[in-house]
Amino acid sequence: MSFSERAHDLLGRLVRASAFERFLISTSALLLSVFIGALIILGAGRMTDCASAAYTIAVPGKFVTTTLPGLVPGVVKSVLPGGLWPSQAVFAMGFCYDPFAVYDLLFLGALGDVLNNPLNSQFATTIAETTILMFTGVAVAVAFRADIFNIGVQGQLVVGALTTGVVLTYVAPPLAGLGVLATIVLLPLGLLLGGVAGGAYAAVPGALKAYADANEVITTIMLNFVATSIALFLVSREKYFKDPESFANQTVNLPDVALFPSWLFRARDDVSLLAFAFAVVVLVGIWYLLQHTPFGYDLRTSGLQPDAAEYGGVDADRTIVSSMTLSGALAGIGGAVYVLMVLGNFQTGVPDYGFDGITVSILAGNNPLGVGLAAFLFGVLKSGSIVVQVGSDVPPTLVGVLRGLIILFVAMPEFFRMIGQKFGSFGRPGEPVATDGGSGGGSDE
Amino acid sequence: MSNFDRREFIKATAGIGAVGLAGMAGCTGGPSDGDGTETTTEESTETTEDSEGTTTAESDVTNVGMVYATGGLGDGSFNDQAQSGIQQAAEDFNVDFNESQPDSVSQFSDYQQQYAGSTDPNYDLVSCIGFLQADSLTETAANYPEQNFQIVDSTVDEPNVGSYVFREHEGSYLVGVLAAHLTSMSFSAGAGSTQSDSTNVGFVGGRESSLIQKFEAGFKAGVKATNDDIDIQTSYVGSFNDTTAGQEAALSMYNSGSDIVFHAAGNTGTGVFQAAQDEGRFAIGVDRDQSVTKDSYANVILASMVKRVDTAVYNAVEATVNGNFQGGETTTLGLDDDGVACVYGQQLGSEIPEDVKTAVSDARQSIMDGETSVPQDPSNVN
Amino acid sequence: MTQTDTAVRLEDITKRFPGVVANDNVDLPVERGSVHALLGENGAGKTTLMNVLYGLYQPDSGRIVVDGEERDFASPRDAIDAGIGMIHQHFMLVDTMTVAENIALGNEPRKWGGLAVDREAARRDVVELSERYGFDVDPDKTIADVSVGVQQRVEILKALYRGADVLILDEPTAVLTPQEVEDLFDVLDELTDQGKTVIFITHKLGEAMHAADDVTVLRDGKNVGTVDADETTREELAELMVGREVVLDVESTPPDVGDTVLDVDALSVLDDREVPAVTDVSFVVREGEVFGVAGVDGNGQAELVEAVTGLRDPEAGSVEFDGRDVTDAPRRDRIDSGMAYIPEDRQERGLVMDFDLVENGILGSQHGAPFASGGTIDWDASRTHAEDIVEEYDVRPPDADTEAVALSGGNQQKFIVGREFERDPRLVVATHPTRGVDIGSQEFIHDRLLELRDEGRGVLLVSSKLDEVQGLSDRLAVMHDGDVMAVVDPDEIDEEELGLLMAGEYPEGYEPRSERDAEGVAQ
Amino acid sequence: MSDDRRVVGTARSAVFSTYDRLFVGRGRLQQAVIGIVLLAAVGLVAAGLLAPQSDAGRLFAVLTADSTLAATLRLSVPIAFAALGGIFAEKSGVINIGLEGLLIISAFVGIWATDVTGSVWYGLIGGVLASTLLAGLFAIVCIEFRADQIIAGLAVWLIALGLAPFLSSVIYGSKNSTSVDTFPTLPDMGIPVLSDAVTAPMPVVGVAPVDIPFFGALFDASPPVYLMLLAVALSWYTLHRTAFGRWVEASGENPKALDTAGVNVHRVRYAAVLLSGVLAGVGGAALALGVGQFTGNGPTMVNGKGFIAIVAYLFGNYNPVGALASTMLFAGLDATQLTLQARDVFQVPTELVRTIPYVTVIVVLALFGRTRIPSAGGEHYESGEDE
Repeated sequence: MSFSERAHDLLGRLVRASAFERFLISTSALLLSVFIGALIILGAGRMTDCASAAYTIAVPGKFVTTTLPGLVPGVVKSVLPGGLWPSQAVFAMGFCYDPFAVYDLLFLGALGDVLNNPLNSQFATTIAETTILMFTGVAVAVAFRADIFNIGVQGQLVVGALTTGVVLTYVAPPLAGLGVLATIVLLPLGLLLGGVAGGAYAAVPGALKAYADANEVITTIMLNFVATSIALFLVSREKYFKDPESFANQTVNLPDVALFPSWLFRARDDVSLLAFAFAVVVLVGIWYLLQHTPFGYDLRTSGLQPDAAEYGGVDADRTIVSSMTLSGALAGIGGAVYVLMVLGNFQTGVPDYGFDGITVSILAGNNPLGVGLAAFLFGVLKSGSIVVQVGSDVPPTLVGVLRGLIILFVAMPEFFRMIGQKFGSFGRPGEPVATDGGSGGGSDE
Repeated sequence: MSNFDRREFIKATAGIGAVGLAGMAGCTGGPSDGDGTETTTEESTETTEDSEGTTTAESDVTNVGMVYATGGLGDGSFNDQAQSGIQQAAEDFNVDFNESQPDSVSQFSDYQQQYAGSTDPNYDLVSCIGFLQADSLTETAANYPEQNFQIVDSTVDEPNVGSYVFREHEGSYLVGVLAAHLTSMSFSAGAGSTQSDSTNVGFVGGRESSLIQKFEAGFKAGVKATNDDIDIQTSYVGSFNDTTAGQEAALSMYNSGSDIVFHAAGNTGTGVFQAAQDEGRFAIGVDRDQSVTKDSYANVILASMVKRVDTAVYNAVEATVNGNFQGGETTTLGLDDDGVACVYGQQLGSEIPEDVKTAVSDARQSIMDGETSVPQDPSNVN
Repeated sequence: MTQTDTAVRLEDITKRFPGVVANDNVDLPVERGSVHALLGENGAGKTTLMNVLYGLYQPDSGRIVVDGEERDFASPRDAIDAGIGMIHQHFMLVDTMTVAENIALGNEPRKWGGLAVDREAARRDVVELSERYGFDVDPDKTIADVSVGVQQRVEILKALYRGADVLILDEPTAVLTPQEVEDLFDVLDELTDQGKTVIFITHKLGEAMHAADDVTVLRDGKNVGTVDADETTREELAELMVGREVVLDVESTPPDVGDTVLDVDALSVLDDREVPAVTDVSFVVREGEVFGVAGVDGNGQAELVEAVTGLRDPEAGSVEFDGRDVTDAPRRDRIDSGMAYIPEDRQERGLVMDFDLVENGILGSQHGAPFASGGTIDWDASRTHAEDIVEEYDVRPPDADTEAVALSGGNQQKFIVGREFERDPRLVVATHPTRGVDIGSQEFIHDRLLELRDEGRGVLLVSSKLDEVQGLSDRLAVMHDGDVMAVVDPDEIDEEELGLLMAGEYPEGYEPRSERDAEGVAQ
Repeated sequence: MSDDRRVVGTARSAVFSTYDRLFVGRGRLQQAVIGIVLLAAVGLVAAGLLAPQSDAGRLFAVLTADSTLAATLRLSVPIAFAALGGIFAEKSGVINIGLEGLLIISAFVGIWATDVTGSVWYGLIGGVLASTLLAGLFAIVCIEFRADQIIAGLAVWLIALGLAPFLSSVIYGSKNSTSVDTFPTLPDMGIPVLSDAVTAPMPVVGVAPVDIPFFGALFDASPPVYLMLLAVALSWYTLHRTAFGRWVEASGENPKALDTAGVNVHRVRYAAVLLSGVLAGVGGAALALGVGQFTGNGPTMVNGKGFIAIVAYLFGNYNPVGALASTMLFAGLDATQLTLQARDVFQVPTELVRTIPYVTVIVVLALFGRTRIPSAGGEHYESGEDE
């Protein structure tokens, strides 16, 4: 066996390893989306007007027209004598937006000057976004693994955040004088409140699915609208929980002792390494739960093959309700973190962390550990979009387009396999990334 | 920086069908320094510095960062009004500005810090539009004591923040008076008309909040002060952005007898105008003279409760340019300094009977004289 | 014999799938107006060959000659145009549509310039066709509401409606009662009388000999011989099929019966459509015996087993396991108290296809000792367990990290059998334990079942293979239409009597079950 | 005499069959709910007639106002079109959860094309083209590249949710577009004869069609409303009476049956998904052209209507007429909610009133939600070769 054959074989085997394959697909999807995003930026750059081009495509390019003759004038002359060498572009088109500059702002801008100052505020924003997306991402992933499509993570996050924000308003002030001790009591309490509320709110569609056959996609979408309305109702009226001092629909600010300590970062950056570390621990914990406990086994089995789960003594209905509850609890904890790390109170107009969580989970192949990476990517995108808006004229909604494209490509692994097969014969004709985290069926004959 | 003219481009490219690359080849947009010229080729290594180059070159330019409210530009009212303020300032002074439109409340502090922390260019003023920014600004301003901020519609008690608030209820009172008079008579102008037998007006709010309730309270008070028998219908559609809901809410009011609907709902108000046109009734705009900004509805817009956010922005920028920006102060703009006003519609204004206009200006005088006190909370209107 | 007497001729057909040669240079001449049986074991390549003839697959090499003309079928449409029709094993019918709509599907008569289906014309054509061939079908019934036998006729009508001269039937008798099978063969005769040609795929020797004029035997993708049905013998065909002489009977010693393990009393069960599938069935299974249940598929056996194993709530009656009433107990309770279950559908129920064998090895045991303790699964113990099963039950490839989906059907089944037998069960419920399994594995599984019986475990065996249930069982219940017709001694009853019982009729000398004690004929 | 008896007999059997449909074969909880709803309806009518000033009476007045029907019809347009599109796609076996995205993209392009061409009709066509293109992309991804339909549908939604505001920002400088013309209503369209006919008093009764109580709204609507009614009828006809409709059904229930019958399943599915793009495109463009502006902030102006459409056709059991009925139920709740608020009928907080349609969906789904999706829905189908 030659070296190249052996290498090919190794590569083929690696590709067959499904986690690695998922990673490859996710990476390819990301790159392809970035490429198409660049085309969109260029296209948009032709649809708008500007004084001078930010980016120019020229044929032949500058390397041929200017750089090369400068470097090796003799060679150029000997190849094409008599001024036939193109000294200027035959075709050139200018664009108002430069995709490279945009991506530079988007991806590197999100990190800020991280090498010199890892605690810079833009990187802090990235970490904060990542932290919350880790919770919503893993919330979606847990449900997905049980073959439940929890689109209601957004609503569960809102309910969790609302509960934490409101209840702590009453519990925290009396304890404010206790300093660190108060934090030790209040932080876990806040997270618990968020988890319980989010879990309870998710248990409703779970129970409806288990016992009334109601499609969870629809019920959770509806409950998202309901959660937003209820939150608005409760915090827009002073007789309930509105902060009477503010025009905004929000609860009163919580005392600092109830919030995540900022530690290394500055308080104004609204980020906490403690919260980030907590999110990492939760991801690992959920991974352990899924892979190493009977509950996780039941959940994965009923996600992959409900009939087999039933055969294996799993109570299908109860598993649906408990996985939904767990999923909602994670979302609710994410909401609590949003309140306790970012806002410091509850305010209406919660960003779409829940929907981003769906994207994160799908990109991560519904793997809790992969959620960490995917959440970081989306944290970068969300934080970077702010840099893009401030630093360029390209509308930051571009990030929304990228998000959609990434999901689209992740959904079609067959496309990458077909490309892969053009360059090599490895890869098994696999199944698409499925909502249940991938399922297959072998045929017997 | 802002030498774009997208609207012109749209008109110029009428008929070009495809979006994106397919249409690119045929586009006449793109950089105005030409396609395929030698100079472009030479510059091709340059990146974004091109567009921002001017800022570093001229040192006396004043840089302003605009952080708009979540409704975004294009609402034809609040944010656009703020934008026209900065645009006017840019015309009058050597001012360069950059704009951002946050999607959610939690992004405010990110944008504020982006501008405050920026060194290239170094922003002389960060203008924060909308009361929702107050909380994050309180924190940001304390962390960037060297940076000057402006907040519109709220008060932030920091030495480097200039606060600008309005007495919206007073202006709303005036349009209430106007509406009450017109619904009580048979009046017809432009595309709309009122019936004297129905004395009924409406108010469409955006999202429920104390600020919007100031509009509602003032409007109701103005109506009731004029004629206690008039019915007032009130609807909040829950969004500053839901034009369809605005349209349906207003249609439902018109259909149950309302002659005039006043909106304080940002972009949602577009739907109110559309409804007025559909039903041949009237509407009253908000924040800007909407018979200008939404000129296709000029034939139903009686007046607008103008809130001079542009003045607030302009003044703050002017003060910054002149080096006398006063932080830590709250400027309240009311009727007296035309901070809020009832501005008659471009098309319909001339047709409004003089006695009605007199009643409105009397009411204005009475408020300014302190004879009339306008409530700020709708529940205080009897 | 002139060329035109051959309706269809397949020449040198080769069809490969990744890793498998499904058809290897197969020749198949079919005489016009004859019934030609294509005989072979599962996986011999019969269905693939017919799919090639029907244009569903394109052969890698070889020629298809229809009516003396070489044809190239890119799709079923081409085959249909050449007068070939196929009736698949799983009916290609749309349950929600009517008989007439199904028959006309893809060839709908149009009216109003093609803007509408001429439903009257379609209906008329169907009535006319079914009268011509003596079929009794109601064109307006929805497919979901008609019996399997009628559905098969609809399939045949569908092919005829498309002008088929050559009809291919894939395992047409698998879902039919013996009486329906007879009716089907009459239909085939009627068809050939009217000049049609029939090819039917089967793995049943008897049917091939009984119904066909010629029999072609496939083995491992090769044509191993075409014989005249009248001149061959069962033994010759069996040897062709399997490649060696086969002992068709299972040796079993008399049972040594102990206490009652399972007591099913007056059990009634509804199916998925909430229609009674099992009505008032009672029987007991005792230690040390194999209690068999025979019957044509779909006569309530599946629902009965699901009710016994706790996968389906019974409508009435009770199930007692090991002296305990478990009628309403959850499935997990039964697993924990020693009821092993080899399910009918191994790929849906028996295994999680995306799990490896380590994970599959603890399916059903994941909640308690020895594999789960303290809320954590002991993956080391699970791995040892899976490796033991793999070794003991000869699962190939012998690698516990293989995903179930990558195993062949036989190896999947062996793994399930191993897992369930290693539970140390009080009772084994086995449904079609050898379906789709190669002959070697079949013998292995049969031996293991009997071993368990001899160790004093109870066995409830459900199978539609008559030789299997008859050979293994110590007592045999025959089910028809949700009812146990009789409990018989399998050694005393002959195949014809069994067939009648399965068809719902009592042969002479047998009386309705109610007059015979369920346990009465045990020994 | 015998005629009378026949009438009585017919009436009686109608009553019994209605009773059977409502109550027979349902659980006790469902029966109770249906009973309560019926009683409430009767009580409402009684209150409306006997005590018009009570809250219930005023609610009755709101429900029977022709503005309520008019609003219901208008609000139904985008949902009903998307639902019709969803029916075709899902019946063919491709679950199109991306309807929301199709509405968004067509809403934006509808406005843009109107702005560029100056005609709402070209705008409508532009919106339809955009939506069909996006649906085509979805079809390729699902059918050619075997993508998981749910995830691909989600991607369609997210792409449109990003792309439409992006394009609006590029073209109009903000996520909200400029204002353009809107569709006129039938009486204002100046169609010869027809426009006059609906406003002129009818001969015998002496009332103009537009002035008929409640139903007058039917004659005073804008073209999309009539298009919607037409599309529902045509969709029903296509699904149940044409060969294509039969193929769509077979493709979703048993694609193999269709394949073996010689019809190309992929082609049927492509056609069905593209059709869903066309229909949703009309809905999205009509939505935006109803107000003359595209609003791109947050969830955009479409704001979940695509998802409600899915609920609507599931309720309607994949029947276009049923889908229209459930669409009008939701739209009606929405319309009533706005009117109740404006007229201050019940003192329920507005935020909570707004949740009524959503809660209704959940309750109805919980009680009656067992819809049977096509057997092959969501499954990829590959003919012959690749199996």
